Amino acid sequence: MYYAVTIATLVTMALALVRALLGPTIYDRLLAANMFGTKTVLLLSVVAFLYGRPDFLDLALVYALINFIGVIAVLEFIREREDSSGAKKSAGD
Amino acid sequence: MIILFGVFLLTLLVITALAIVRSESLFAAVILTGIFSLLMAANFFLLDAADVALTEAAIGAGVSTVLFLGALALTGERERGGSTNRLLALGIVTVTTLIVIYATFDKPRLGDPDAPVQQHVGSWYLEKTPELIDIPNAVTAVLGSFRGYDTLGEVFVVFTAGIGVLFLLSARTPGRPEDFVAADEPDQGLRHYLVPRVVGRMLIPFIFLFGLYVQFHGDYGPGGGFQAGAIIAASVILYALLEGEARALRALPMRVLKWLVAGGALLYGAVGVASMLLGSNFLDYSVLASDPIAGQHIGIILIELGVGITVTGVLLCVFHAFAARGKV
Amino acid sequence: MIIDILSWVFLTAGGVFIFIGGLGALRMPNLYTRMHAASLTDTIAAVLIIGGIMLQAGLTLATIKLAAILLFLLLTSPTASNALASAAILSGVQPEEGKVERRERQG
Amino acid sequence: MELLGLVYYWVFAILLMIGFYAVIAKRNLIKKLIGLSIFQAAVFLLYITMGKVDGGTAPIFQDGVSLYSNPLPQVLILTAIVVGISTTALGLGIVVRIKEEYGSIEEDEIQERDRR
Repeated sequence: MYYAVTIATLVTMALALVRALLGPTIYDRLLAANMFGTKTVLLLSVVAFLYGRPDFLDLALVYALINFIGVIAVLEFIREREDSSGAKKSAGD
Repeated sequence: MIILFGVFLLTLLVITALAIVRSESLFAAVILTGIFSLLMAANFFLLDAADVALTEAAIGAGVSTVLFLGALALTGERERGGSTNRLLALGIVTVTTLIVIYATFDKPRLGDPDAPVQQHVGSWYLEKTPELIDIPNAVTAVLGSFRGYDTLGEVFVVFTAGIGVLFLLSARTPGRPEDFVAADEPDQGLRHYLVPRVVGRMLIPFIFLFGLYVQFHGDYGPGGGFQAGAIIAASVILYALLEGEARALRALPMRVLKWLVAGGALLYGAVGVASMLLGSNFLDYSVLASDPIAGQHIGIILIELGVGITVTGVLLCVFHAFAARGKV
Repeated sequence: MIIDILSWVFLTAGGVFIFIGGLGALRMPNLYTRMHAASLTDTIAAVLIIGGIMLQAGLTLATIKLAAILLFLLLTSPTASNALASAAILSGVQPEEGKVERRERQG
Repeated sequence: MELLGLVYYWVFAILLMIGFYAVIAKRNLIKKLIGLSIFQAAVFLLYITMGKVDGGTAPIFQDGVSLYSNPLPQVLILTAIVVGISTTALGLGIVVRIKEEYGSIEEDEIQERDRR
């Protein structure tokens, strides 16, 4: 059963990756990256049990805690860019 | 079955890498680098390298993205495109790939216990760790004690890189008076985003606490100074992103950070000198307590602390150096 | 025994939801609908999968860690989505772009 | 199964060369640095792959487990990741200074300005 969940997660990771590659806006990529982070947390938790070493959940915990920082950093970057350019730029990349 | 998962993740890894190189927008490339790092960490985990995966997670999820974005903010986010000698480069790369792939057929198969790598010191470390050092995490034992010299060298490389960045980016910008004070306008960080600010502020103490857990639990589970340094640096960086540079610098001024950078490396070296003064070799912790094993434990905790302090200091110094440059 | 069955049910449902969410994030016509689909994997799939593993783990340290993971995931993922959506709106990505609008115009 | 194991080494080769291509063919300095970090990641992957032992588990001792993967490559790579990010930061610092001095981070424009 762990295998089934792992496979579902892996397939979803592939789908999210396709979305990240297609874009079209930078926000789509960011959404995909964020989704990818959640999927990795789930994958790592499931695989830790698959391996029978539940003490490795620390890894999933790191991602659950700090994956958020990447998104915040990108938003801060976008905000600064728009502050400096003054006008609203198109969101395409 | 697990090997199939690994191969699937590796395929995604190659696709991501191709997309990173092909992408014209550097901004998109940096976001894809985040995904690349996630995939890398998952792969490390599948290959039994929990400690390495933890390091990749701590560095790749936050710090590395933040640093690249900091540089992009200063240099511009679009690549002009085009390549020099594209066909020649492609030719060289293809030929070399084929040669390396040809060479892989002579490699021992994956996981072969009789491969040359496994015949060397690795098994000795695994055998002797319970006897000589007696901590469960063999990686920490090798890192801290058996190969303490190596790690000392690495810490000094990190230290030097931090100093280098400070040298490069603290220099005065041409055409600007020396006593120019940039941070006069109120810099409030993500002021418009109320929800992230509230949730982020709630998370910061937990990230910090988790960093300390990773630091001091490194003897027993995956973790250690390198990972903890990155996680703690990430928590302070999150604070800076949410509340603005100025407030983060008020909480942890540059002066303190520079002391941290030097202090950690110094602590590491001091442990080595102390063991020398107590009549043993440099970085041989057995003499630090009356019982050799207890001495090893003390030594490893101290040097991991030194590593953690230096890594935190360097990553934060670098982050602030890039951010301060952007405010000009 | 009952716990086993319950945990398998949770894990299967989680797997199904995660796949549906991924499919939605790929196939939906514009950013906001995609975000909607992606939030499915961030919340209910995470709850189901981690809940399923928790039932398997029993009362150990692992369960506490899993609970912490779940708590932080439920805190951070929706927050990130919220920030993302507001940033997208502020920079002028219009919600009504996409296939739905075209169909309405024709109808 | 034999071939599946080799896939790890093939991916190492391909990633290595993708990174190398970015370093030699791309003009943008930041892109070169990103290529360098892909190159680095490929090497990390090779080391960790070599340390894996069949049926082994991560080298953190646990009761009832007797076979562990090789800890040595993991130690080397663990430190290399942190060193890698610091050196990348140094590289980024140099790129930022180049941008300030030359007004560009495209290799050919910089060389153009140097020739003048």
